[in-house]
Amino acid sequence: MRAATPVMAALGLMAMAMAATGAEPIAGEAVYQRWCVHCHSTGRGNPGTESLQVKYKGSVPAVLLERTDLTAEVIRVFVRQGVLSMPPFRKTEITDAELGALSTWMASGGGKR
Amino acid sequence: MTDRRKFLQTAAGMAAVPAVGAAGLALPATAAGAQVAAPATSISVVAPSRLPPGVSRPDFNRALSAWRSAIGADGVFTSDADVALYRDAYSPYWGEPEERVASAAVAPATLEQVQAVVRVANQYKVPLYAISTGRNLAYGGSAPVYSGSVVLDLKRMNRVLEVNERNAYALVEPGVSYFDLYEHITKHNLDVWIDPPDPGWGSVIGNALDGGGGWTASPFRDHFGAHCGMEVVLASGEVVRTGMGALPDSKSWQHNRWGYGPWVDGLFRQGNMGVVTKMGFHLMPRPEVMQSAVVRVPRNEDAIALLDTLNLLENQHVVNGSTSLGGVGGAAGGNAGAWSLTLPIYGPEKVVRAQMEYCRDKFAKIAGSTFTEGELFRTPLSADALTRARKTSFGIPDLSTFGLLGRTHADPVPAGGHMDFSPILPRTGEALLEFAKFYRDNLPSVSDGGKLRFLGPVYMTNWDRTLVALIMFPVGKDKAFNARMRHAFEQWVQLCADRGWGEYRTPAVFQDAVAKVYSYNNHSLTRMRETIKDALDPNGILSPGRYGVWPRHLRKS
Amino acid sequence: MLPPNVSAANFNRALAAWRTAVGSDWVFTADADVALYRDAYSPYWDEPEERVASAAVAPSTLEQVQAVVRVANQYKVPLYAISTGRNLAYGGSAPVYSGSVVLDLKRMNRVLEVSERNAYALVEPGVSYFDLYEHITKHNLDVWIDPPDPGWGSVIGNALDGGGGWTASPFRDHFGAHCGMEVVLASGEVVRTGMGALPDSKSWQHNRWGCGPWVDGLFRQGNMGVVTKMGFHLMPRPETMQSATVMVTRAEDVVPLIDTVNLLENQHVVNGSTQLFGGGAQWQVQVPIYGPEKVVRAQIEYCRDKFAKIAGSRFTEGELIRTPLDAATLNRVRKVNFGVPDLSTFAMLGRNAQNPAPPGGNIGFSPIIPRTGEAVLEYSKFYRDNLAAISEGGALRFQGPVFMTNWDRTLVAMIMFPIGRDKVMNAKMRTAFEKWVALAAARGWAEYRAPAAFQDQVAKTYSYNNHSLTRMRETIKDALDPNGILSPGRYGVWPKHLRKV
Amino acid sequence: MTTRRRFLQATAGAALPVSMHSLAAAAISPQRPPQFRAVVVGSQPDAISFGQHFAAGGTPVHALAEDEITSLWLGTIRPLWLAGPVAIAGVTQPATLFCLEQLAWSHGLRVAFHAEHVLQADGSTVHQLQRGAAAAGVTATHLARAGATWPTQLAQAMATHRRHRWDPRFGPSLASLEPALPPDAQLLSSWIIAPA
Repeated sequence: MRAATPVMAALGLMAMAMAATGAEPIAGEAVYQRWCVHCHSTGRGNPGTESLQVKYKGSVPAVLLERTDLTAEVIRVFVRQGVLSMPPFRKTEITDAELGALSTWMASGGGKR
Repeated sequence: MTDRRKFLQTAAGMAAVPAVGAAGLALPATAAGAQVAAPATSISVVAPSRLPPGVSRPDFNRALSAWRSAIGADGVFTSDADVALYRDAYSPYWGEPEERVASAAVAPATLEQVQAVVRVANQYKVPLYAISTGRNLAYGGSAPVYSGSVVLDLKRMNRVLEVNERNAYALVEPGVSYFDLYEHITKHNLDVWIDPPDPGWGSVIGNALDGGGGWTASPFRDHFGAHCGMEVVLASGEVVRTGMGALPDSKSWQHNRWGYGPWVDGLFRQGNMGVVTKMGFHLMPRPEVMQSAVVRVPRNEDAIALLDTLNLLENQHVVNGSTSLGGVGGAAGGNAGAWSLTLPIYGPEKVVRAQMEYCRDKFAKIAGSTFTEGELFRTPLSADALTRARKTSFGIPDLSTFGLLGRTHADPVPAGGHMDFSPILPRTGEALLEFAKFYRDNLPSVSDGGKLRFLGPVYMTNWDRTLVALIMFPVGKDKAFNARMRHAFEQWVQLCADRGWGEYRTPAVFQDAVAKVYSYNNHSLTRMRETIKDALDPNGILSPGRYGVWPRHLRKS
Repeated sequence: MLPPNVSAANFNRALAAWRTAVGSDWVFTADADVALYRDAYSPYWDEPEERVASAAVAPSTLEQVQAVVRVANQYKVPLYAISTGRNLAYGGSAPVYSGSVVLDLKRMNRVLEVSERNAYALVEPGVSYFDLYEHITKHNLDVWIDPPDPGWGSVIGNALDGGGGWTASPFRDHFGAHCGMEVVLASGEVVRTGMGALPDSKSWQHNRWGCGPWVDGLFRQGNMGVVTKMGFHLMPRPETMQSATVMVTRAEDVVPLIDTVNLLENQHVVNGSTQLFGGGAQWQVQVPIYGPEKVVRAQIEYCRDKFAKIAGSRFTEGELIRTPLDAATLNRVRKVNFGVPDLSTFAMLGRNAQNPAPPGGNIGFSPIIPRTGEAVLEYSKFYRDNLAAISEGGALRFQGPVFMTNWDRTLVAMIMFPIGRDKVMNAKMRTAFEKWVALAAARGWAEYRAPAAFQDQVAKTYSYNNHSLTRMRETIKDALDPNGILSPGRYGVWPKHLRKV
Repeated sequence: MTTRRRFLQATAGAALPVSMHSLAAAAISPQRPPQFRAVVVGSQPDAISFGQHFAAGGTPVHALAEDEITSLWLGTIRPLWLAGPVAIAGVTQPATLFCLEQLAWSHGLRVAFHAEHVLQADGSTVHQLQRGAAAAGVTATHLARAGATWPTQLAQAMATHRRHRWDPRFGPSLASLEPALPPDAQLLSSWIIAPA
């Protein structure tokens, strides 16, 4: 009855992401994987990326992690206020501490800069 | 395979939304100095009354401090910034005095804390509004029905208590989202599927209690119908377990749904008789394959034979997937390729192929119809197959649905939010054609001569034996636009009621109007529900007004 | 005989009012007439504790039911509602609260609608499975009903008592397959649930839930109202049925046997009423499947592959039967498995492993145990270990346990108790029943249904958090039926004035 | 394709084993119109011989295949009683009497006579009259004295006796509950169901 392990699918679940980098999960990345990845990563079915592509028409990258102009403060405002069809995230979902870690991690392009 | 997304886009194309200015708010410049377009909101525009109606300041302070000692200060939110996070992002009253807002929020993490919070609220008669993950967007989101209530946020109760592969069931807490449950099942390599609705971040319990549905196979798509056993905190703070859960250390709580004696679970569906803190769900063992087919019929009136055949196939459980009916012809009255129907079937390969063939024979009886078999997907899906499949149809939660109504190429400046008008029609072709004509006849007047654009109607056949005509109303942050949308929504409710069509579910702000439509014998069902509400919640503290059930002291006699 | 706590004067006023409401020939007070409402299988037969009616009233329309209930409420006369009164082995036509007036709904026997296109029926409480089957046959409608064993019971009554049938899931769960109700409350007011709450709704029997809190469940094994109409989803006639039996010859193989049945049923590959037979080392299960021929053959083959994984198991395909059945076929199959109601359960040869109940009086002890092989083995041992003591060294002859898997995802381990005229033997049977209930509860097993005489005891085993569910039900009962006149005591829910503090 | 209705009518006839048909047909012309519009007999030998006596007198006799009452009820007795309450009699299993009694009530009929016959292991039979001996014109001693021919004696008594009405004081019979029986004894019920 046991089938082959179901493919993790392109969701990039926390376990997969952790295994890939091999490092302890940076708090910021864990929050990103849990909350942001479903709309802001690449590929089909990412409403956030699609929306930013329409908005900026490529003048800035549509994928948030590729942006170089995001400040932690801007990220904090968008997460707490939402925009258009993106609702705000409550503190029971993303605590202030997690939001701090997320903002700095994203503002640094996902730890690349 | 025309899926709902593509279909909705064609429907969306019909209804371009007028440009809406975004009420700007200056934002700190980004590092590169580019002016980031501001989210169309400002948190201080609406200062919530910050004091629940009918509660004195001293009593509210006593309640707040009691809650802080019960669940910890970091679980009690009172600052403007924190409480504003509980606004309904898609509220049709956004920024207006009538917007339903929270006065505070409390977030317990355990059953005992929920009991403590409820007892304190009952003592000081503070109205609570329970939310699970607060993601019930288009139906009220995280804001209370009774403005000024304290939101009881259950998001922190997010433990997956058990997933049993042998007997295919799960027991979860309200804060568990479809993403959380899917992650648990994937991590433990359990060969069962969950049935996700469109957005995957919603609560498995919350969606079921609001009457929501998903996209895999029947009977799992009827989320409340597929539940098995509940644990509920009543307004007195007492905890109750239903079904076999009423038997101490029962071994079959998630096996047998009914238990013994009067079944009370239904009271908590679209209800406010208690706070659900645990709920069991029957899950589907992973089906080996899924294959879908599309049937097209040329003439408008072929909808009758099309639906009769679909009913026959579904009522015999030959077709178990989430069928979806498409048709431009129907709405426009013309005959150009009138209707199409998708027929997904889940199961073992040989069985699905035999069922597909049986469907082909049955639909062949409709003159001029075509039957096109789609790809047969074997599970678990390969990464490649995933790129062609719609995740939710394979038990994988995602958020792709927000691509429909957010900013897209087809709709560069959307209103942002939306609300759903979803009347139930008889599951017949005649009813479908009657509704299509009814919609065409009334659209000019309800839409102010076409100035207001609605999306749809989308005829949804994915509830067993039920047909819903879904019309989506864009909602934004522009007060005048929202007011006209609200008025249109109320008109549709009344026009449909006169035809014997009532909604299966509705956004918080319209729950009173819709409840009044279910008025048989001078609203005897509503009065029966009120009698039960007054008995179970004498002080009327649990989600007052939800689905039109108000406590005694708030009922205008 | 007077109803308890009702003065002779008030009772006479009530009787007079009922006579004007329903006609004097439908108000029964003569001993011989009222005696017809005795429970034919009462475990207290002819003993002082036997629950008996003080009178009976038989309305024939909704308005008459409302009138009868209003009068009862006015004079605080306890009523006990029955549909056809054939709930044998679970209390029959006698009231739970002795001295109540029986509200006999047998005369409300109209089949209001059967829709072949949308496969549903709307019936009144007095409609039996025979009546509905006759209607469908007369109008040549290509749908099946799902009859329980005796076919003379009420379609509504059986569903409200949590009964089940013998064709395909989900239709076998009678309450689960209902869609929409009309109910008279203790106030005499009438309520319609689901889409019926919408005046001249066109989808009352299409969508089950309607909008807002769903109250239908309160009337299942309950006493919160008198159901006067109820809709049911029916199954379109399946083209064929084929069954197979699977046999394993090692005791522990019952574990993979049931795991495989669960997998097949939870994927809806098997939709018929499976049944587990056997004991000791030898277990056997049947897997009937209804549907189009090619589909059924593919499903049977899939079952064969799955069961083949159990070493030493034997898979035997049965005959594929095409519908509608001709007379010869119908005479050699079990009719209820083909949607044809009968009374074979009362025939001598009607006894079979699926239905061991003795033709005469009997009551069923039917605990729910987990749907696993381990639970079957544990229960079998539990039964063996306790049989000697409880049966007083074999003096009491129980039948069973019969492991019934015909409720989806549920396993019931039924033990049958013969009930006769011998008061001493009946008293021993009652004591034995109470012992089984207590012993099973201690193991986390409790009954899905109970004869009227034991409904209180069984209700007390569902005691989580100091009986909080019972107290919640009592709170709702007191609100909906303040004078406690509707079926007091049914399934252990008593009105305020009858609850011993 | 046989429609359900046609085969329902077909099965109604199947309740009568061939032998019983022939007996009824060969009967000499009856002296008086038969007492009962139908006689029902189980598959046990004593029941068959009880039935043969009535068949000889021209009364329609129905022997139940495997004591299954459904088709006889739907096909024969229910149509009879829908036209009006008419008396029937029989020797059957207790459960058959129980079913017919329950069904009779709503048609204005009750059990007017009920006797029980315990067929002992040694072949002897013990009789006990439960109700309405007067309605059948027979006594327990009368049956006891008849020895092995009690079924015919009983049939004769019932066939000639005139008053088959039920006593208004009668409630339900005891057909549903078995008396304490000695081991491997068999119980047969003889009965009359009649209008008031």
